[in-house]
Amino acid sequence: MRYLPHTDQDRADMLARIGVGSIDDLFADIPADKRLKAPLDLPPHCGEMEVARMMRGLAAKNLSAVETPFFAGAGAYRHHVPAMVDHIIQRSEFLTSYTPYQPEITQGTLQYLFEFQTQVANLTAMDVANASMYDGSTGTGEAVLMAHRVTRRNKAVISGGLHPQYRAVVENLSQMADDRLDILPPDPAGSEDIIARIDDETSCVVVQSPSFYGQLIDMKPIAEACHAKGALLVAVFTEVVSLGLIEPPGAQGADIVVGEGQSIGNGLNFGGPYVGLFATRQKYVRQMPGRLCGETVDAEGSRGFVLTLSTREQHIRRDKATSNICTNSGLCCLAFTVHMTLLGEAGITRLARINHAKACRLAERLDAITGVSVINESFFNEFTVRLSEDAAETVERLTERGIVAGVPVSRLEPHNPDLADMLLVAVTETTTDDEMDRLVTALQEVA
Amino acid sequence: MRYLPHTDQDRADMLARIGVGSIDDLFADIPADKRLKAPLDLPPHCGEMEVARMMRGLAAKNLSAVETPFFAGAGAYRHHVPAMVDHIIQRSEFLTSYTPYQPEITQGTLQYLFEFQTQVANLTAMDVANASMYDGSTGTGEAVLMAHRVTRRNKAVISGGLHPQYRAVVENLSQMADDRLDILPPDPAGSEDIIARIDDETSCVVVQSPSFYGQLIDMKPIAEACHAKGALLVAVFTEVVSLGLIEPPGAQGADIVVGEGQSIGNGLNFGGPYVGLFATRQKYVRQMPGRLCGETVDAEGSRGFVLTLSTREQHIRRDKATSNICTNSGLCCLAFTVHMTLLGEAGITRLARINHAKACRLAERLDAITGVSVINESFFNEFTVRLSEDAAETVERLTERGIVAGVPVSRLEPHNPDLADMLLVAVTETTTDDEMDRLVTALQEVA
Amino acid sequence: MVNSQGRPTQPQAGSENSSGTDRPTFTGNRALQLEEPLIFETGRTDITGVDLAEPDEFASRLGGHGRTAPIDLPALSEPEAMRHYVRLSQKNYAIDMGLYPLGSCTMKHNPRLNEQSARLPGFSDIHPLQPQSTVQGALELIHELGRWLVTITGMQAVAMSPKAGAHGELCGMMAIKAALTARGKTPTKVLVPESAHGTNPATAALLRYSVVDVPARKDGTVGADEVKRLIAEHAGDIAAIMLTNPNTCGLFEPEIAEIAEAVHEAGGFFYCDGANLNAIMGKARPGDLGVDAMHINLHKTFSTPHGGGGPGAGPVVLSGALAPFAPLPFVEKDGNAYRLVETEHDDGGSHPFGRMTAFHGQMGMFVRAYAWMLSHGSDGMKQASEDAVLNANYVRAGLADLMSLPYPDHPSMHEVLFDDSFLKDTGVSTLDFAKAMIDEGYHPMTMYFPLVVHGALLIEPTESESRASLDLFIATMRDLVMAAKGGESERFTGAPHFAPRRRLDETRAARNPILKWAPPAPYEEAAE
Amino acid sequence: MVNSQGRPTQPQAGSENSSGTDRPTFTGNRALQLEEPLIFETGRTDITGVDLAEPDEFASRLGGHGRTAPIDLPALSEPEAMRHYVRLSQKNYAIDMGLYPLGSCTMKHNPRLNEQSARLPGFSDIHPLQPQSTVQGALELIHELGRWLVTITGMQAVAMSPKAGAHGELCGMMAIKAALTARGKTPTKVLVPESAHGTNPATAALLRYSVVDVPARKDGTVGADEVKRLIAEHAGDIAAIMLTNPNTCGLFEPEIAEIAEAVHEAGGFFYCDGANLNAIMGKARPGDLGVDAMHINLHKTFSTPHGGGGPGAGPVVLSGALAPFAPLPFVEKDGNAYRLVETEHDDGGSHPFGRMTAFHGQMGMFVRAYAWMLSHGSDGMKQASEDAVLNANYVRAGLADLMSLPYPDHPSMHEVLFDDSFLKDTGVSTLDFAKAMIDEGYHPMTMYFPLVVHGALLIEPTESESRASLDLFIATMRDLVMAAKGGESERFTGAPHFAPRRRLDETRAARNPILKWAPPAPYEEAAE
Ligand SMILES: Cc1ncc(COP(=O)(O)O)c(C=O)c1O
Ligand SMILES: Cc1ncc(COP(=O)(O)O)c(C=O)c1O
Repeated sequence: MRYLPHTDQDRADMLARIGVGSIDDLFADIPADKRLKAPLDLPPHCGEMEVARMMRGLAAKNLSAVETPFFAGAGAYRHHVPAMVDHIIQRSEFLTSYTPYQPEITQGTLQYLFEFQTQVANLTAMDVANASMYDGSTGTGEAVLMAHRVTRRNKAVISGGLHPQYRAVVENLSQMADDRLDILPPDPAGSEDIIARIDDETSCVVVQSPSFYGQLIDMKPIAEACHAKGALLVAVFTEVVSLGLIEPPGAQGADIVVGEGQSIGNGLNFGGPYVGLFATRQKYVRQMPGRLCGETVDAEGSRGFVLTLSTREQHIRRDKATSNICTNSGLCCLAFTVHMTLLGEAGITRLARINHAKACRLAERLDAITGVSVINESFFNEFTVRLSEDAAETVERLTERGIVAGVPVSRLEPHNPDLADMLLVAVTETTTDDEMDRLVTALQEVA
Repeated sequence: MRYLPHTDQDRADMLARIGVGSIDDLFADIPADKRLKAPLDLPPHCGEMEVARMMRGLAAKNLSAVETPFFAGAGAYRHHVPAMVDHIIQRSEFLTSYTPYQPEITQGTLQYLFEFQTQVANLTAMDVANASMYDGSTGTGEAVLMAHRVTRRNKAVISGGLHPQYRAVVENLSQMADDRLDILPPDPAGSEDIIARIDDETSCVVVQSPSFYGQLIDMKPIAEACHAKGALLVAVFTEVVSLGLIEPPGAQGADIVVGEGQSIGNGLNFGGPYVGLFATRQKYVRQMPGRLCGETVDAEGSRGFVLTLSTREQHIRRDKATSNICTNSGLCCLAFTVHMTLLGEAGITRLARINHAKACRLAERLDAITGVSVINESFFNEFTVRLSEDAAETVERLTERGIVAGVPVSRLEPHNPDLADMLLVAVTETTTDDEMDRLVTALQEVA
Repeated sequence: MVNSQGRPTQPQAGSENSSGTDRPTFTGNRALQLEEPLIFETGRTDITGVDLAEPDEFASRLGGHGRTAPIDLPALSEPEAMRHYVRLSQKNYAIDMGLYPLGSCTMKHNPRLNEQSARLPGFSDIHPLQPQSTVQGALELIHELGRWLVTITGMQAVAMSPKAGAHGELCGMMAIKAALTARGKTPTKVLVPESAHGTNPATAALLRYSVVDVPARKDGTVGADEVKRLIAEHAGDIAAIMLTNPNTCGLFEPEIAEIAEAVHEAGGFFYCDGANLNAIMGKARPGDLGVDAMHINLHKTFSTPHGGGGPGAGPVVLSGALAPFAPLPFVEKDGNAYRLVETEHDDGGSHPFGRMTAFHGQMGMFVRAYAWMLSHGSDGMKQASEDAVLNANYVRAGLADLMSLPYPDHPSMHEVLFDDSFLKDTGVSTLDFAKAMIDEGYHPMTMYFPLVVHGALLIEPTESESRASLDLFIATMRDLVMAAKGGESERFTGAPHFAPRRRLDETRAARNPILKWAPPAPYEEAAE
Repeated sequence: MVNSQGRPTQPQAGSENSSGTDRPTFTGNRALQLEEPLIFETGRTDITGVDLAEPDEFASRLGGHGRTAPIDLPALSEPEAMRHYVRLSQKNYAIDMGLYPLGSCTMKHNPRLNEQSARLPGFSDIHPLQPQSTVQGALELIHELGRWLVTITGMQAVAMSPKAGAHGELCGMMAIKAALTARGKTPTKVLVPESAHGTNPATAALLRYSVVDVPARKDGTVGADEVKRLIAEHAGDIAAIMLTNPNTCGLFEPEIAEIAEAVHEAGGFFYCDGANLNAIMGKARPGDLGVDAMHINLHKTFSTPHGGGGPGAGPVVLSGALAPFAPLPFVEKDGNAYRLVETEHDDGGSHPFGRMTAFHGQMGMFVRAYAWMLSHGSDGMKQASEDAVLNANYVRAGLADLMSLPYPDHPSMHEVLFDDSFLKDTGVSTLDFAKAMIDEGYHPMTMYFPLVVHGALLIEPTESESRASLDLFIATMRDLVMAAKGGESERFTGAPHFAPRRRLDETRAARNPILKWAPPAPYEEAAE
């Protein structure tokens, strides 16, 4: 087997050196009646060429976004990732190393984590960011738990603009931890009165902007209301590119900012791996979940980086840890950081403007179609349109024409007739005019 | 522009430091009337995403072998290249370094070249191999020139089994250098009497095995005849995998062995870049073209490698050099070496057996079709079939059915009616039974 | 003396040793060892490494939510960025460079076939919410991968969405809590051995369970008697036991089946930490041992790259008792089609406890793991486990006489645990010893874990190591031990000597945390 | 003192300097600097790093030509092979690591977009002889690339098939010989300046031309007067002049047009070595200067990676006089279709002189170069040339006072040439100086070429370098020069000190060439 270096002779010699007669002697602690006698009922090993063929075969059964006009968003966005990013994340030294437990020989990883943390903190206008969570949704769950710890309360208020699957993650965690939740109903228009729900027992308010429906939310008044009651504002985003153009949550008074970083550096990948961004105020840093990389010096006084404040973490604090997270999104951070380094201030802001400009253009054109109306007052690169029929059906019909028209809200909010005719449409820099034309034409025909 | 680090301010500051007023002052030596006034009539710079889209668009206009049953060979073979090979050749340290002029910081390149030379020498059963030529065809041209130098004669005898485009390269070089050639007519069956053409003026005899038509040639008697007349035997191959199974030219008395190494480690790439393998006897090493890597020690006595015997080369010897070659096939050597290291003795011999077995199976099946006959007595993984109609037409018709049936001999030997019904069919480990079925069925229907 | 690499092991007699490697250079570089500043020190906000055309004028729909202040994100042009990250990479150690015997982490070879497969646009460029009819291949792959995992472990079902091992633990424990709740039970305690990985107690705590420590026996394993005693002590209040098997001392728990039975009898469940599955593929199945839930680190056993700390994937296999509570989403096969179930449906049988994450899990990792499995097959996986165990025991046999083995009574499984008593009175700590290994070109083993022995050194070579590699490792370790015992303490306390950085000051980092780059304060006293 | 990298430039007062970096290690490794034996020392012939199923029994058709002896090719398993080549790679310097100012080689940034493009199956997995109807995209790309090259150079036609610069020279000179022959002329001589690259005279010799040296003027350029004198001296016998422009001293030949005219008047042709095209894109066109043939190194100007010495590509642009003689094959556009002309056809106009190579040239390089061109566009290419020239002159301005400039009268183009007179009486040679640059983390410049100055140092920074990069380079060079002049000769003669190898013995390598690995001779005196 190509991945196993031993010959049978090696194995025999090594067993002799160990001083046992057969390999099974080393498995003697397995209770005799529990030892597997028959081979696993699975096919035998397979050459690389054959495996590659099988994988190509499976991949070919999927319609990839590159092949088709593509308008799906709803928390996962198709952006152009510079070729250099993939080159860097495939470098053996990054790809095949692990958590930088030995800082002297993992300065590469540590330094990019320090750069990543700084980029995320600056983008969100927060004091400090960690070295990533699994993704935006699990990060949101952790943010709520952190707010509980900080405020020593356990009731979170959840906006109706939060991504329904993020909400589900928070719900699940809260339910399992016997925490309380106040969940507002779906809020496509961004018109809910969330401030009214904040009381003295509120640990935090969770608000997403751009919302799941694309709406931009003014978080300043919410932050003020939170702080007046001793609660924290948890600001969520699913499209990090928006931060190139909209007022960052840190500038609006958020206490914890959490979001999905996939858009920068990372592909769609059918939903994972992604990279959760997590930032907070300096004063809460010791309640933060996840790894942190910090600056220090070596024995000769040269600057270097290490993982730090690990007394928050499970491997030191065990059941008193701020989270159980261990492995995080290392390589996806690297992809994020490399892409962000290529973009820089000038690039991310322009990229955001391009996204917004294209979305504005498409929104206008769709709005002009009879039977189609854009419901958002404001948005970034994704908006919700109301159709004259079931949105899921429309999507099916457009799929047959080779167009992925967007995500029907009903896919994530299934049992809600008010939302059945709503379609989320996302536009990025990858969307061409021709693709927009095709969507407009097709919708005109089916709408 | 993303590849250019300067801002306009940088440029202005740098010009000031240099002490000139404008960039054009640095171009003052260009005669005024020759300076380009207008911009080049070409489009402006373009973002990565747009360029990627254009490249995908062009690529999509080609039918790639992975999409179709594929039987083309004739000097370029489709083999499975392990994924690791591409990973290694994309390593920055290999990809973006140059000729190892500074051995202390290019031991990586030098050591793989030493490994490459050894692998090639062992495969061909020769004393020494160089660090590559551009490809098999240009290597063959160089071999003839080398034979002239060694023998101080200038008439080469060229077998009718030599790849027609290799022959054309030799012809061109010879003609331009006022050397003589004795070219035998196309020899599909491998029945020519080349020994009869050797005389006291013959510098070398160039024989290919497997021949262009797939035939295996017994080179021992030819070598003996050459040596009896003071001529060299130049043995050529276009399918290096064959050396896993057939008697190597070195064991048959060849003095120079030259061939195409593309099959190992390198893709089809529409004909290039490929890698020319070139080996000879120890005694002729100083007449060899191309770079050579040799072992030495450093100032502390540690083993290391350097480019050596460069007094043969153009940068030292100028018009007295053994060749004008400078840049060769560096990275393709690396691909070859990595793939060969994965294969090893056990792998290359088995790979060769698989190729041969599949070719035998297909040959048998094609031979059974009425109107189709295999003309070769012996072959490795490619053979010639005679059809009952024009082979080029057959290929066209099968292309319409999505099958690349092989290479019609007439594509390379156009004005020869005797060859018009001949088709070269190549089979490798990548060919599946299903693909063979499709070819057989299709040929049955059109033949 | 020349060692197996053909290099002198001692300065040669008469050699001037004039290499002068302490000589400083002007740049701070040392030939191929290149220093590299932060992007914040070299980058600029007025350049960019991408070319994007400014859009034409358009009517913004930001509704007044536009950014008002700069972000402060420097860029590098593409050539500068390339160098920056390539240089950084060269400051890392990696599996692709050498032995990486980090116990409990299974640092095995990462085949590039898997990387190539994951990058096929049919996997990498598909959206989690595009119509299911357009992602049948992806759903098939998830379904098949799940089937392989269930078969390998002998379990009944699998939840694919957890994003790493710890997330899998959370998922498994949630399924347990849901099942208990469905039975109307609300026990409050979870048994966890002292040797457990930190994620186990941390996970239990997230579910508001309190942790009851299970002490290990002298031989490093958990006794069924002790478990029974604790169950009795906390009668009716035990939700589950979280046991790692093979355990973190590298031993197979011989009484595991009896423990499982005892827990089940007490109405609890058996959560098995599956981080060490690499030892037993094709040799024993957790399902046969009474396990109810077990996460599988695809980034360990199934070789998806560790990537500097992630991403991983932690699917959880479940027993029949827990299967109905598996979270959303899951894939069902329906004739020839695959269906992704994303919301509760009332087939009566399933009661998903909720959702672990947005979307459907770590598809990128699934592709890689599946390619690994297909490549190994039934025979290759068993061989891999056998070789992993063989290698660990070979290292043990090569070092047992010089180092100290706290648990000599059991054969090791895929990793071997030493304690630091062999370093007693040498003035060399486990940490020092590890840093000296760095100088020799090795990544150290896991240190100070598990907590049950003093100064633990946990060595997991994995099946990817050749015998020659292990022989050199053993010889090097022996040389180091002899040196430690021989009083060459500078070789240890000063180590690493040759790495891109000397020993880093972790205390300083924690005392005054600098977690983000800030521009240097201007020199206020500057004379001019 | 702290330099721009934040590292001390001198050992700090009071520091023990106890880094002990001269300490030997057991393995010979030094942390991340890993020793690596040859595959022949570690590999084995009874293992393999691929999985191939043995074919079923079959009737061989080898006809008795089967191999009779083993090959002697060791294999490594995939994990071993990965490490072997990764470790080797780490002994290399590369553009992706830092400045690589190898004059005449144009070591510019290699964008990964180009690598990605070349790997699209539609380019990488197509056969040179599959039906032309199935490779229209490939032919279109070749045709378009040719059009760009012709436009950039202002020439009339292009031969795409040559495989590298030297091969392009051969192609261009063959076209010249063919054109002369068609005119019934058989001149025997070619004018070549002394400063020419070795491939120029070597190419002329392949065509049996004898080389007439053209001496350079004091200012480093070729004088039209001298050329005319030589033409007169060899009246009627000059086939061509081979001139590099900008020349290998980094100067634009100011009298180039006059020289071209003189050669044309004498019935000869003007072959221009285009290796230095990177200096003049968008600034001047060889076609306007009277050039008849010029190769273009796509691996220089157009950034296809140098790959440790290749592969390259050397298309040749041709004047109207030579265009009809362009070799086979070539691509013609025919309406919307592209046709590859592989054999002579009698359209009357074309008289291909023959064929340079099997198939159609370096498609893999064409894809990369075309992606580079599309990315830069007309404006970007001009800017690239301007920046390349700017950078070379900036380096010159930073060093001219300390180093010695043999040709101060002309501005430099994209590279700047120094001679070694600044090292006079220092005991430091150009070679020593170069090796000391290695310790500082730089690849040295081109040395001892061109031959027209003593101890040449030819520095070509390319447009890829930032100002910060150049500033650090200049400061480092200045430090080195001061050190050489200050008598710190060990820093030079002992260099490199920190590279994977100390100075290598090239004489020994040439005296007793070991070009292939051979098993070590058995110890015959072994006692047992
Ligand atoms: C024994 C054990 N359990 C659990 C984990 C947690 O896995 P992950 O890091 O994937 O969250 C680890 C990982 O290091 C482990 O070693
Ligand atoms: C001036 C000059 N001419 C010709 C060549 C030959 O080019 P190639 O190496 O591509 O054959 C070179 C390359 O080094 C060169 O610098």
